[in-house]
Amino acid sequence: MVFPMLSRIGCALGAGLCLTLPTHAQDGPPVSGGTAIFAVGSDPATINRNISTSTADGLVSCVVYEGLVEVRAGGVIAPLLASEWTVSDDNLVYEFTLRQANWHDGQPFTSADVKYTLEEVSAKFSSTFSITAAVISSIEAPAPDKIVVTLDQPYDPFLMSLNCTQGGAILPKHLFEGTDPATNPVSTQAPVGTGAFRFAEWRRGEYVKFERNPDYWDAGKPYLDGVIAQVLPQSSSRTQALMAGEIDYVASQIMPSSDYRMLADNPNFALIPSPVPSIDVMVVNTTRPGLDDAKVRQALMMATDRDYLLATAYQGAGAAATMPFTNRMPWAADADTDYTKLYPYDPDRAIALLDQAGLMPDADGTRLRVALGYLSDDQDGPLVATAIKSMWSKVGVDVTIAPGERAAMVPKIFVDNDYDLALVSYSSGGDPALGLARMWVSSAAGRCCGNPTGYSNPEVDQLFDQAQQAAGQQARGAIYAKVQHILGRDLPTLTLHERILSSGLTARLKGMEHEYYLPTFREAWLQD
Amino acid sequence: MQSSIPASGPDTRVRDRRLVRLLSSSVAILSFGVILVLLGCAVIGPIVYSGQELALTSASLVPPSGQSWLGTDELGRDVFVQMLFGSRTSLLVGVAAAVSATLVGIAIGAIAGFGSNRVDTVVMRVTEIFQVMPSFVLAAVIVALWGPGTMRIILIIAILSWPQTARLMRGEVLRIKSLDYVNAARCLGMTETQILWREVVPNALAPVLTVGTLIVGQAILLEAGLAFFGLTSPDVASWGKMLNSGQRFFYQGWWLSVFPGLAIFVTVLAFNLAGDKVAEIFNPRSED
Amino acid sequence: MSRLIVSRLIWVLPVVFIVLVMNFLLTRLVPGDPITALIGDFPAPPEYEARMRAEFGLDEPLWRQLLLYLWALVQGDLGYSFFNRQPVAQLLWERTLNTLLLMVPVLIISSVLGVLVGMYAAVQRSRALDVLISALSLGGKSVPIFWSGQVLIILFAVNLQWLPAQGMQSIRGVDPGWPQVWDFVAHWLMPGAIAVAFNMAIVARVARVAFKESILGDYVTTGRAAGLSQRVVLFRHVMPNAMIPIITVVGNNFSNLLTGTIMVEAVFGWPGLGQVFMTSIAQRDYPVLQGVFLLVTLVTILANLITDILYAIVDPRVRAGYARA
Amino acid sequence: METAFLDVENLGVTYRAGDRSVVAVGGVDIRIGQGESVGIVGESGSGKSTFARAIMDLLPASAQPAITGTIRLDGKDVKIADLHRVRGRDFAMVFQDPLSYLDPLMRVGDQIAEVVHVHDRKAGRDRVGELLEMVQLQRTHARFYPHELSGGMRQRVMIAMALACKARLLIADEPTTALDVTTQKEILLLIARLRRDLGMSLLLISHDLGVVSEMCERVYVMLRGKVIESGPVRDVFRTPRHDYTRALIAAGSDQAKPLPVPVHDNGPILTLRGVGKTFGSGASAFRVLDGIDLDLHQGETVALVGESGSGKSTLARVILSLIAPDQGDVTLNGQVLNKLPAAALQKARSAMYPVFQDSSEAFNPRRNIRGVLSQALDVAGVPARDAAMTALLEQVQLRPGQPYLDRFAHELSGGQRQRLAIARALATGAEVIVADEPLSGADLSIRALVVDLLRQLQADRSLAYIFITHDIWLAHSFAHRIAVMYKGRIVEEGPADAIIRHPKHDYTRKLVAAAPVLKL
Repeated sequence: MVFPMLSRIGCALGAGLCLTLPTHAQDGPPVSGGTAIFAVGSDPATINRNISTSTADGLVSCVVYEGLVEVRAGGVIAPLLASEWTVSDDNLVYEFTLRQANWHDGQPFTSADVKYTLEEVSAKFSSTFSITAAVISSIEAPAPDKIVVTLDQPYDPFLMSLNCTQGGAILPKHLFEGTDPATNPVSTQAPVGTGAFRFAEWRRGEYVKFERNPDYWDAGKPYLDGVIAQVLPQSSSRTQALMAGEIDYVASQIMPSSDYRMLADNPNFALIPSPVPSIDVMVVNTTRPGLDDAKVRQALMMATDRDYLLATAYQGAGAAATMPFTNRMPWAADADTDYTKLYPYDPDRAIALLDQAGLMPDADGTRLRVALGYLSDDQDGPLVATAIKSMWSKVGVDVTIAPGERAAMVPKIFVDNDYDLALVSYSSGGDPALGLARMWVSSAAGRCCGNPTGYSNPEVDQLFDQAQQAAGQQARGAIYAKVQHILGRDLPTLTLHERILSSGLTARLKGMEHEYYLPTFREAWLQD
Repeated sequence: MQSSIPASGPDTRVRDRRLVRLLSSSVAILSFGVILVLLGCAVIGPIVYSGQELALTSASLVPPSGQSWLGTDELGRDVFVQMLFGSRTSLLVGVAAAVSATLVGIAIGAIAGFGSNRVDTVVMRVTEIFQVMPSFVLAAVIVALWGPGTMRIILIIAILSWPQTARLMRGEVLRIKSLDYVNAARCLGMTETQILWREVVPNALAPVLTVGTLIVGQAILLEAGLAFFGLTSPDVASWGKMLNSGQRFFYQGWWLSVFPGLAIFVTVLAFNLAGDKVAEIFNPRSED
Repeated sequence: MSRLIVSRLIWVLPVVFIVLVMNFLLTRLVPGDPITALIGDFPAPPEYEARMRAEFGLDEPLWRQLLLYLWALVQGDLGYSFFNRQPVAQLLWERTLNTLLLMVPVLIISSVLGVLVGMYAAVQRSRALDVLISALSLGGKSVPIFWSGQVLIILFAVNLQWLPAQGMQSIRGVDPGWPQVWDFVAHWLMPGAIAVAFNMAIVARVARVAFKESILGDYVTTGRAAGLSQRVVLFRHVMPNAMIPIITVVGNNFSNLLTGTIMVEAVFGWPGLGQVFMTSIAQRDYPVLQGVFLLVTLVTILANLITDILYAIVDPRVRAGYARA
Repeated sequence: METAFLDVENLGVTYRAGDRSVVAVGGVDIRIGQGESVGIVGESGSGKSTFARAIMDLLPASAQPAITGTIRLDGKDVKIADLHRVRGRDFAMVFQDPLSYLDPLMRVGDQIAEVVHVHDRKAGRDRVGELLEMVQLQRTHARFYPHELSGGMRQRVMIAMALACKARLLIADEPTTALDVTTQKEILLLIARLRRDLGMSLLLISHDLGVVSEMCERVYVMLRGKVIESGPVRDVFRTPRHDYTRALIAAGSDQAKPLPVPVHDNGPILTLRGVGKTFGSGASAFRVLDGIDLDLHQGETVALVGESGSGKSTLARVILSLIAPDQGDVTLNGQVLNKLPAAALQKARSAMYPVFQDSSEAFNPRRNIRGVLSQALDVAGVPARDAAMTALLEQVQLRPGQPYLDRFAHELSGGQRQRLAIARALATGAEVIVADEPLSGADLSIRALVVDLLRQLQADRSLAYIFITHDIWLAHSFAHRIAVMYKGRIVEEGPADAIIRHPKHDYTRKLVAAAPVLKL
């Protein structure tokens, strides 16, 4: 392969091709000192994950705040503000022992903070935690270092929802009590948490600075003197800043996927795949004539070359989808539902299915005219849509590409269901109950970002309910397999691509491998 | 010693002389030539390569070669074919926006300049309001409002560009309407409407048309700018859109953004130069 | 002069009012909802949505929202950003300052340089120079800024690593004093150069023509006939008379003070008003958008007013015209 | 022969235009003695201004002039390349149009001071005041801008600037052409007085033989870049040797015999009664026309004379119904024009047609002559055939007419254009022609031609003319009757000869006295 002028830039700095991940064996012990800079896509609105799920807010929030637990790479749940916990046999009562820690303003952290936060803020303001809050019956604080949570029904993802990412970050009661958390200056101007870094300075539109918390409960950490979030709204500029050595870290949520390959090829940079499973889905408005027929949807699936999409539009990152859910939760898979066998790329069979469905070509050779929407901030959207337009033109389906801005498109798809087809992505938080079920259950219809397809199947609804309440991965997996079997035939949604987002970072920034969805920099350090 | 110098040799006719001057300027020939070639590509290219704009060749991001002259893009489409289809949109946007802005500007400027003082004041205040509105800001909001689409972008650019034409037109009409030949026409019994459109407006057109060619360039750049912010329809190929999506692959495929960038540069330059030349030649001061 | 200012100021209020109302309606007509943007990716309880809507006054009928907005504005209150939870005035003030830091040097340099270059081209009457200047100034106008900007970044920041790629200061921090100034200059250099090239192109073109025509003025002949030196004629007679059309384009550049850099700010990550504007559109942050519009309108009107005043200062005939009117 | 102050021998100026070169001045010898006053007369294009600018080294560089010849100053040779050193020191110049020749952006006092400073670095601010007084302005005028001064005052400022140079030779290039006769008189007197007081030499360039005969001792007559005749003024003008000089003198001297006032069988074709017009309103209201009564009969010429600002041109516009009068009536062929509805007016006024002062603005630049004439013929209802148009062109001495049809008005010379304007008026079948200063910019020879043409057409077609002019000698020779306008009123009206020979009104008397005439 001939490397053109511009891609050689990286290679000039080191060897040619190199591995994606830095190998840990070469790293020495962590070194203290230095400041790491990471990118955010826009100015944060609030530094409080519990009242906002926007990406920019999230990227800075979990640097300051901590949940009772943390989720480490691979979905392992580890103690954080809670040093240990016990679960009752009926999976209803959780008893946590809290660590000795202080707020950044010097006040001690106690169980009162936990009770206040979960009841008064997370349950009421967090769009993610509020799902969990619905199954909580009571929260008790019997001692300053003890907290007891009782659930109405077993809820497997409960522990996971207690981390910062899910809106379970613990806030200082003494600063929030009696105020509106949304407008409290602690949220909007100067956060006070327990995390490894404390807030230092915020220049709107430029950066938010955090400095090392000298009083951190985990003695010896953090290694860095500080971290800074720099506002870089253009996606291309983030990579440029990274390559120019101005920033050290671009989180997976805002790292342009088109630049993965380039970073992978350069030994001065590294990529860390995000642990959060995420799928790219084409949602279908099944109330539209033509699209209301499962045969047509199956035909569209067979007219779509998902491997080609992977190689081109997705730049080879991730994997082609093989089932309605994500391939990365094998315990929930159905052996019988494999898209490579059910719906291989085969335009001829697609045409045959369209014939069967009664969609005959008109004078132009067109059988069906549809509009395909996507969110204009989705980097891959135009590529995927354009490629699909090309592919489908071979089976007589004429596609009009109709992107829209997030603010306009989201209500159009999810609230008004005013669309034909749309490209969206769902991320699951590691459990189908967290983030995937909403795509198909009837109860999630009519609001963002639930079920926009008009597909309503009582059997599916019932199975998802059962799966959420069942105990143990094996029992739940069996129920999810049943659901996937149905969804794989009905195809209210066409799952196209298994997305593996990656964070990009300079090779000298170490200790980021264990970070979950939102960065904390707890264990990060800079190699000389 | 005076009078009857009959002579009607071709070199004495002002019109012909202007044409000769235009044709004797290498810059003018070059810029008009480029414009003609581009228009030719925009018209003929998509016919020759009909249906191939959607064709996905097997390999993506192939550098320019004998096979595909300008390489292939991230989806494996031929960049050259895309450029041909893109030229249609970009030139259509540029030319159509300029034409409509110029027409609106001419009409409004003519009415303001020829009408009574009161009409003039009202029309010019309205124009001022449009001029006070920040153009790119307004364009972005309107695209967000209506969604992208070639027709809409043409409309937006036209809405934003007409005031400059209108102001220029008004000035010219004000100047011309005080010339005696207008009174001469009035004494021939022509109505005011006839005088405006037959006697005044045609003579006010030269500078306005020059600005028109500049609007073509502005429009192409504005379209590219909207594309840069993802505010244009991806359904239709345009140079701006190619440039924008090509930016993402600056490192892997320089040809994706360099060729559309060059195309925009050359086109805008050609229109600007052509406008300059026409202005220079029709400016009475440039004739000694 | 005061008559001129008064006669112009009389128009400011109605124009601003119409622009405000148009902008208000325009922003509200845009489909989409700030609440959706605010809530993020996960389904939120409907009560929460309703609460937010009420908090922002979005549950009121449109005409009442407009009246409330105008009433607040009369009291000097620009409103409160939905998204940043910050007074709009404060938010815009900080960003406007950043944009001014970028643009004021740009406009000054481009105006002075443009006039000098245009003058040089006109006075020298050198064909090669003329062609070169025309080419450069046309070139400055013919390249999409976002493209040339990227090329510069890749060349000078990524490849050569001479200049910083993004932002307006090194956020790792530099020593106060001169190092800080140099740091700013280094950050300013690329976006500044691009903006200078763009603005200068227009000034140089107009200046060239203006000087060419002014040099042909009869008053130049008078000056020469009376034995004035070339230099005196050039600077005391040719230059002032050439300034009149130049004032127009420089004024026009200044009226784009705040919006002329949206593209540059985006490419170079300059934390200015253009960025606020683009994010506010995406977030449907109506109060901020309205604030930006108001600010931009006022700046445009102010620039136009200053242009008119400058005309009157330079040209006594214009002054006389206003005195009579 | 004593050493002349300035002795120019065989001066030639050649312009280069592309590959061609044009000889503007071809070998001119001119001598000016110390304190002598010399005139150069000739028509536009004769090279007289080029000559003056050549010795000042003021020719536009863009025309790439090549100057040859010898110039001696006080008997010493001055190299052509060194002429710019002489300029402003030994020679000073005053130009025709003082408005455009003064910097519009600078107070006149500062402009004078600038020149003073160049020539005398020690001179104080007071010198500007002195100079202003010398040219009969007030010291306070220093604070004025050019546009705030009248034409005569501006010309005084120009003279003051010339005086500031302390030059020994004042070159005046048509210094009074743009001024009214009374102002012209004052300026000429001023120049004469200053010359006498300061002992300056004068080189006066003019197309007006009357002016030269009053101001100069010797005269040079130039034609097509050459001096064809020279000598003491009296000799040259009394006994011209060259045909061209004779023609100039014939056109410029007052030899007109009074025209008989025609006898009218019918009533007047055009009547004005109590016509008034006010521009503006309130405090700034300005009464332009006040109680104008005027009759015009078939076959008759009425000349309107008066200074600029007297309301002549406004009256012409009112007559043509281009502007409506506030009071009074304009009656044409029995129809009261200002009371007709628009549609009827269009028809009624076709019996009348204008010929304008500036013929370069009188034609739509996009119409060729065929278009111009066919438009006019349409009004008369005559089919627009080439033959009819050619005949019209030949009637106005544009012959052969055919080749003109495809050309454009701006390709013609001024005189040709003015004749085309007359042809257009004829084409409309107009009985009344309103001519507003149709000859003011024209050279004497062209004036003669057009005047003859108008006379002949009047004889052939019984046309009636309203003829507006500031030149009372022209009015005298051309019109049957003269109406003198002053401040919006007709102050005196009657047979042409009676008005000129025996003016009754003070203003008329002043006008006649001020008008330069070639006295032989």
